[in-house]
Amino acid sequence: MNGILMHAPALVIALPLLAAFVTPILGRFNYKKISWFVSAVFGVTLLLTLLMAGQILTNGTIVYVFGGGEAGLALPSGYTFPIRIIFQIDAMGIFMALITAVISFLAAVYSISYMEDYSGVDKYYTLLLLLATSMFGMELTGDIFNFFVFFEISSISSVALISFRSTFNGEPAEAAIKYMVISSISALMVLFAIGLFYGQYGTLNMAAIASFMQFTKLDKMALILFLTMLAMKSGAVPMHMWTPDAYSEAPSAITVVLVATSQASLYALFRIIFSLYNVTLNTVTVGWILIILGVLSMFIGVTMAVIQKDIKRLMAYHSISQTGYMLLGVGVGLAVLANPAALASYGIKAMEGGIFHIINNALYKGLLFLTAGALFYRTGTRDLNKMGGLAHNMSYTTLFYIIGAAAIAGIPPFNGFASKLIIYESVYQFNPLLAIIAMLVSILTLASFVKIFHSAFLGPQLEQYKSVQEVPKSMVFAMAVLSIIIIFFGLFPNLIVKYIVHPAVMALINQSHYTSTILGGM
Amino acid sequence: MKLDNYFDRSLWVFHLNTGSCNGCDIEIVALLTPRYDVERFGIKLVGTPRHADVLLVTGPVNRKMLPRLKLIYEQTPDPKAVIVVGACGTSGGVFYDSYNVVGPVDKHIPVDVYVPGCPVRPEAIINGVLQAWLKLERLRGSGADIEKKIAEVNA
Amino acid sequence: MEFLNPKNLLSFLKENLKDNILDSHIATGKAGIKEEEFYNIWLEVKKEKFRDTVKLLMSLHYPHIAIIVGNDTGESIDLTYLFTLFYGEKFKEISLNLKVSLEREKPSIDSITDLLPGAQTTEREIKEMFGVEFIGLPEMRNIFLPEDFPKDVFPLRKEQKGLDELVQQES
Amino acid sequence: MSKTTYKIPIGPIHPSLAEPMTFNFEITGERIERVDLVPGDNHRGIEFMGRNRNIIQIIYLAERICGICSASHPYAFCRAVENAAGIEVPPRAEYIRVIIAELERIQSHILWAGIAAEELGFNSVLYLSWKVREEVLDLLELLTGNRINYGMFMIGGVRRDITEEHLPRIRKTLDYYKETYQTLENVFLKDPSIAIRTKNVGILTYEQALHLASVGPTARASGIKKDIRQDQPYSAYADMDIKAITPDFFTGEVKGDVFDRIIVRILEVAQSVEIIEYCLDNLPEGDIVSEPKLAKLLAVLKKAKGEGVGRHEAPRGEAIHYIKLNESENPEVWRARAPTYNNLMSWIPMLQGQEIADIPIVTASIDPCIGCMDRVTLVESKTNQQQVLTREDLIKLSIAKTRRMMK
Amino acid sequence: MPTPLIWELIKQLIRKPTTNCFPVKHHPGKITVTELINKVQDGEAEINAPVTVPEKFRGKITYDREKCIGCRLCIKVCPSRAIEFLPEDKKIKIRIDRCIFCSQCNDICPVNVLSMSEDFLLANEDRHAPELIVK
Amino acid sequence: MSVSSIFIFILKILGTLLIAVLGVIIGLFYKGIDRKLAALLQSRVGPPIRQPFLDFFKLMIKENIVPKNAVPWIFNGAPVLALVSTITILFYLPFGPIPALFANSGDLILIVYLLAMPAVALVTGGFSSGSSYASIGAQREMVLLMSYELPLVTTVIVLGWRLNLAFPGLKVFSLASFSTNPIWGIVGPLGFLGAILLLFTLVIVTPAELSVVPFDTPEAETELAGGVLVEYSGRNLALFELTNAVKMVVMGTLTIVLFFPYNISPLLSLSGFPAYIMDILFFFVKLFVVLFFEVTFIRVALARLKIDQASSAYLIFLSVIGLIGLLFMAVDYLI
Ligand code: SF4
Ligand code: SF4
Ligand code: SF4
Ligand code: SF4
Ligand code: SF4
Ligand code: SF4
Ligand code: SF4
Ligand code: SF4
Repeated sequence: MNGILMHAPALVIALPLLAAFVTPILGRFNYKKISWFVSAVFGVTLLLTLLMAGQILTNGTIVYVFGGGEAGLALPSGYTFPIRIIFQIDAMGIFMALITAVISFLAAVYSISYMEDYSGVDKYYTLLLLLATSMFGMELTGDIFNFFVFFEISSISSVALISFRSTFNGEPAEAAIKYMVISSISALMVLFAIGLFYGQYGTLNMAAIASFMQFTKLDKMALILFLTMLAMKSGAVPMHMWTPDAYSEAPSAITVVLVATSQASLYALFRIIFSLYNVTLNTVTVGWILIILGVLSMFIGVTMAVIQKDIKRLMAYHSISQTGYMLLGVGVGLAVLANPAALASYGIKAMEGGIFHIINNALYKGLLFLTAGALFYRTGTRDLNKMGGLAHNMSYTTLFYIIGAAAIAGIPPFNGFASKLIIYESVYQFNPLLAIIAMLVSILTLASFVKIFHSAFLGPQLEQYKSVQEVPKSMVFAMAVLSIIIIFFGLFPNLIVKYIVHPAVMALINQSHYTSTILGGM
Repeated sequence: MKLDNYFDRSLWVFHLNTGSCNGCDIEIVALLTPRYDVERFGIKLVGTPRHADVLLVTGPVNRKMLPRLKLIYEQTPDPKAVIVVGACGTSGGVFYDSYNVVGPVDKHIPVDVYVPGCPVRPEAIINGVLQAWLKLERLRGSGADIEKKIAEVNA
Repeated sequence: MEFLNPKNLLSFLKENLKDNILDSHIATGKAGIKEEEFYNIWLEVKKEKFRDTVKLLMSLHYPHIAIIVGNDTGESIDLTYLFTLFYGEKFKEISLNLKVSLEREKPSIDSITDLLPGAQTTEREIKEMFGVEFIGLPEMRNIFLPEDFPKDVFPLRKEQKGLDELVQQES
Repeated sequence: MSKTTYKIPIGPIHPSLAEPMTFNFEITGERIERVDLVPGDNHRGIEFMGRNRNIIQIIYLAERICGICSASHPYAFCRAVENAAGIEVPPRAEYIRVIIAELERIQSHILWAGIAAEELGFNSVLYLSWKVREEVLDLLELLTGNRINYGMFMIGGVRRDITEEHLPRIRKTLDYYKETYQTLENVFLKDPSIAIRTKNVGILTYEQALHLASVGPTARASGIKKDIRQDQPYSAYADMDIKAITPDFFTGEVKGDVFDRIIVRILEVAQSVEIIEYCLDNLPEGDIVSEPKLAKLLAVLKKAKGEGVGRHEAPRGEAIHYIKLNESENPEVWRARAPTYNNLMSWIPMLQGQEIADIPIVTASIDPCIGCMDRVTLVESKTNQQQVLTREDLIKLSIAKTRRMMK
Repeated sequence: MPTPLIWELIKQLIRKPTTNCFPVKHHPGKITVTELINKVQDGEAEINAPVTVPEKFRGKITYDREKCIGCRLCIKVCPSRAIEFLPEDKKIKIRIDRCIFCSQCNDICPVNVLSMSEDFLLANEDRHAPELIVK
Repeated sequence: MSVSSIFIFILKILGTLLIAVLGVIIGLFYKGIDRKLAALLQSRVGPPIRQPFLDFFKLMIKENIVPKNAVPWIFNGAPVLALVSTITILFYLPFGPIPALFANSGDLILIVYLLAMPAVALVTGGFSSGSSYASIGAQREMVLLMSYELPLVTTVIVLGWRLNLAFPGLKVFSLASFSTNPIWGIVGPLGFLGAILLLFTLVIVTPAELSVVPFDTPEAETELAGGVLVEYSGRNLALFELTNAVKMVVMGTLTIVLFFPYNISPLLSLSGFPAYIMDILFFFVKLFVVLFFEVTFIRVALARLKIDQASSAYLIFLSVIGLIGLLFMAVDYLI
């Protein structure tokens, strides 16, 4: 047990990675069973993550070094890459890892039935496992180059997954290409930024960089590159154009994971700003940049969403809008980082709101995409105008949809309300207009979800859907688990904030703590 | 569920015109206005039969309105009462010999109170409501009346 | 606006229509204590010249069409168009009742809805009640009768006795 | 929100239409794309019934074409018969007829104003105007014996005289209206919330009104100076100088919107008061009916032959009756046309492009009397197949249910 | 925005309502209507009268059976066929549920045996009830 | 858990029930007064004051029809949701001298959200009934909801912000803070003007919250035959009526707490129990006055607006007023 605990960070990465290679082979023998196998792997990963989380929250940051200097990481294409891996897992990292673990586990379970009728499921699962691996990597690593590698893997596997359905028609392929272009550019830029660091400081360890940070011109340039590229990957306005396509064309289970991926990028953004730069930079300016990005995302996302007819596109725009809340919360925290009084009175709270919203968003957004998937699974369309009256046949899905919609609209007692409340309560002190906008966006969000509800679920039973049934159990299970978590979070937000979110925020704010652990550990 | 005293004191009314001359319809509207003000009895004109307790039917029932009359009667949730207002709804009145009139109302739905007049004075309609109250009280008082009514209908 | 008196109006029409006018007279009424006179012109024209008559009227003043009266006399179907002209000033208005007689088998007449759009309602009504074909009537749907009404039954024709059976005597 | 096109049928049973009438609307969002009228819901076959009754009976049938302005159709009908049979009406009767018709107009216009306010959700104004209306109803009840369907008209005159005792009462009513007129004008023409809902709504241009042969206040509000009382006056109107009222009297311009229609009607109330005063001042002495013996009258009419047209400017516009007598008890042809018959088509240009919320006020603005519209002959329709329950089923169900509930 | 209406409304608030509280102000509530009617009959309670009808109001018909000569003129003019001839005793029967209160029969009756009363509160549960038939 | 905490817990539950029942009763009672006053304004006698109770009991015995096209559990759930969320608000409102049952730091925001819930429930119910009138009504309700929410939110946040500026560290979105620190006392003359504008905003938002004329467009009787509620009958309708009644109390109390939280006992120099009673009575007086102007008077004196007019009245006109209020407040603070 102790051994497992000690090596948990490695196992979290290694398990899915290994499974990724085993899956195709397994698929040759028992094609039907891979889905169960993969779900089991994710289940174990989830357990490991939970164990790790317990440890971190009680004992503090874990630093895990992969054996010496010669370890290598094999890319799917067969390359091996000489690399030295240090994992530095603090409260923030594990927070993200938890999200990833939960979401990928549920995505896998959901896929059991959802992907049943597709061919090439072995490839699908392999990619899913790889994607999860890469996300874990991004979140756990303490090395900026490793981060890049995982970032790259996540892009490649996402592209492949988005285009997974392209055997049917051209749209997924188009979305995938869009995503690929975006990813390559951002990867290149990130690599360039990393190069800038390496050139200056000769190290790739984040803690080390942070401790050397001079905030030179080059650093500024790197910051700008990171900021734009990661904002782009997390789907913030004005670099959001890829999200609707990618989200709507990917299979629903993957969309859910993609949401988590974009959140991983967001995490990276925060990590770089807080852990790498922190007070060295002009926090007010950068904070305001984040806030403005956030407000724009919120507003544009929601207004674009209101006019959509494709259910998943609509939800995708909401993802953009929800990202705005996180940026807003964290941005406000950042803007007052250098002002201890304000930080204490509302800055930390704003960040708590933002970070809490990350997990909440992953949960309810996941749930909503899964219900959209369920609708697609049964009706074969994503066009809202073609659906109708489905509540007559799919009561569970309807119920889950209502929970998800209420949560995203920030209606008590669901989790969205908890994090949004924290955001409003802190943000208005910074600037009341921001709070007004944030609340307004919530109402608009509600409106557009009522619209979906109306066109998809309510109204008379349509002739063509007379025989439609509830979706299979595995899908219901995945949605039910998310719903339960959502309600739990909504009912006991204080608990979550205190034990999970607050440590994560403090981990972000306390740069010195971050650097000292790792440097001490080296 | 019980047909209790509250029912009488909060009669919500749906007005249905089945081809009348408007004379009675105007007097129904007049009922709401200050001179007569039936709201003092808790009577309220509603816009949908779903909310109604009482159907106020005017007009001799022409062919085109007949299915609607029945449909609306059906849509009105129980318990309910029907008051026919005006000579033409009560008996066909001046329209008795038209090929397009299939009335009177009681040929098609059970009627509780008739208010003859052409047009009826608003007070006469209030008197009709009074009759309805009396009838409801009687119905509450003894179940026998209902038995009788059923026997009547079956006969 | 130029106001014609009924005599001038009638002679104007006579000049233009010549012997196409089958019958015409001016009925005079008296109104009020002052017994001022007002006029109804009754005019019957040949069916072929009907449309031209309306055009002639229009050349004088935009006529107001009140209604078409249909009458199945048993031998023919008579239509009386009630027009009014020269409204807008006291006692200047003239009523013109224009009658045309149509044969009972397949009656037809030119539509004037293109000239006077207000005639649509009444032309459609006469069409479905008497089976008169209005040539050039743009809207062919029934106006009062249901669409599935039998196409060869015309309720206001004399032979339509079936109606009586629908009447219920005692109620 | 969504931009789908809804088809909503409004009517025949709908709160904004006291009478049955069906409209089919195609709606996008809140805008009306297409309007289709499906009249026929109120059809009672009145003209058909007229062919089986004698002239005196028809008067009461005509009265019940529509109860809102129940003096108008008998008026026009009596004029048509008098015209056809060459009956002279004594002058006193002509004056009494006008007094009744104008009291009727006051009643009807105030009634309409109240209904229009109700369509706007403005109940206070409904109550206010109907409170004011009761005064004239009391007077009418005194003069005629009934609040509506006065039964005042008879071929060749009127059935009841206006006696000396009545005069002060009539004057009192007129004074009351002169006093309250200002209130009405303030409430309807100066209230911002009425203006907001009615200005530039439901516009009918002069051209459209002319071409579609609109009549009455609907036409006058679009600037057409058409009013039979002015154009071809009859009865006591011939002794007066009546001017057709158009909205420019009040605003100086003609727009043809709903607000203009309100203006015309409110101003006509004042006009009616003046007319009645003139009639009272100049009320001639003499008989009130040319032939008081009804049995004799019936005999005369039975022998009459000829055709006649009777017209009357009803509150909603011109009512026209045509009658053909052919030496028999029953008329050979009776044709009645209510003003709404002509105004019907005006709805289409008015409603197109408006919002759903405007439907009630725009439809009400022509002051429709569907009662009048649908008297055309109609044979049994075969469309009523969807009827599921028979009467017996229904009654049994209902009684069973009521019984269950009373336990 | 003090619109003209607002002043009008405030005036009305101060004045007494114009409502004529026929027959009672509100539903009695505590006692049943039946009891109330009984009380009224016993003279223990009072009912507000309806708005008074004017002279010559056209209400329910009254008929002096004795003086009727059975000439049937009234039947001839009745627009709603409310009058039925009873051939055995040459008298008539008037059905109030069909009558439209036009008073035409009164006008034509050569011996003036018909007249209109002021009774207009005719609501009944049965339209063939004896109260609604005048013989 | 100690004995006393269990005791307090039980007390809270009892309090909850009591407040729920009282809220309903006061709401229905005020509805009766409202109808009576409206009738008097219109020169009528009007219904007895207990009429809303009678209506409620009547509706409860009526048959509850679920239309064929409706999804029963949603259709039936909507009114319950509406009522529950409205009653929940009551627990967060202080009534005069009686403090709120659940006081929390963010309860004002919670209230704003909960206020939107009945509307959402109404919309859901309307959509789920599958009638085209109801659908149009529901769309209108939605549009209206989005429109009036902006001025409402503006009012609430600006007030909180101003309070926070005056007393940093106070739990500003807690209603208790508002009732102990009336806004009029902490602002200068310009801020006073701003506060009046905000009060005006709140007063105008109220009729829409309660869907009464001139903002009853979603239920417009003459246009939509009852709109969203067209298919509701019996118990469900009764619940919606109750919701509306309770909401009336909520809106009135909210106005009082935000703008007129004064008690009368200091003026009368009372203390102890009599003061308490006086304050409660005074609270009710305030409630009735506020509701008279917010509900009765407005609904009697205005015509129904069209949905686009109503929407722009809120989104443009009223929001601008709210923002001007904000501006005044800000300027007032800076100078
Ligand atoms: S009873 Fe008389 S007044 Fe009433 S609707 Fe019928 S015909 Fe008209
Ligand atoms: S237009 Fe209407 S109200 Fe006027 S007389 Fe004709 S039916 Fe009566
Ligand atoms: S549409 Fe009709 S009214 Fe308009 S111009 Fe053409 S014919 Fe005239
Ligand atoms: S226009 Fe015709 S239908 Fe209408 S009331 Fe006059 S006669 Fe009757
Ligand atoms: S306008 Fe016509 S239908 Fe409407 S209330 Fe008046 S009389 Fe009735
Ligand atoms: S009053 Fe008129 S309807 Fe009645 S019985 Fe006499 S004639 Fe017939
Ligand atoms: S008219 Fe007079 S006398 Fe003749 S039958 Fe009738 S009631 Fe008798
Ligand atoms: S003569 Fe004719 S009118 Fe005279 S009393 Fe005899 S029946 Fe009547």
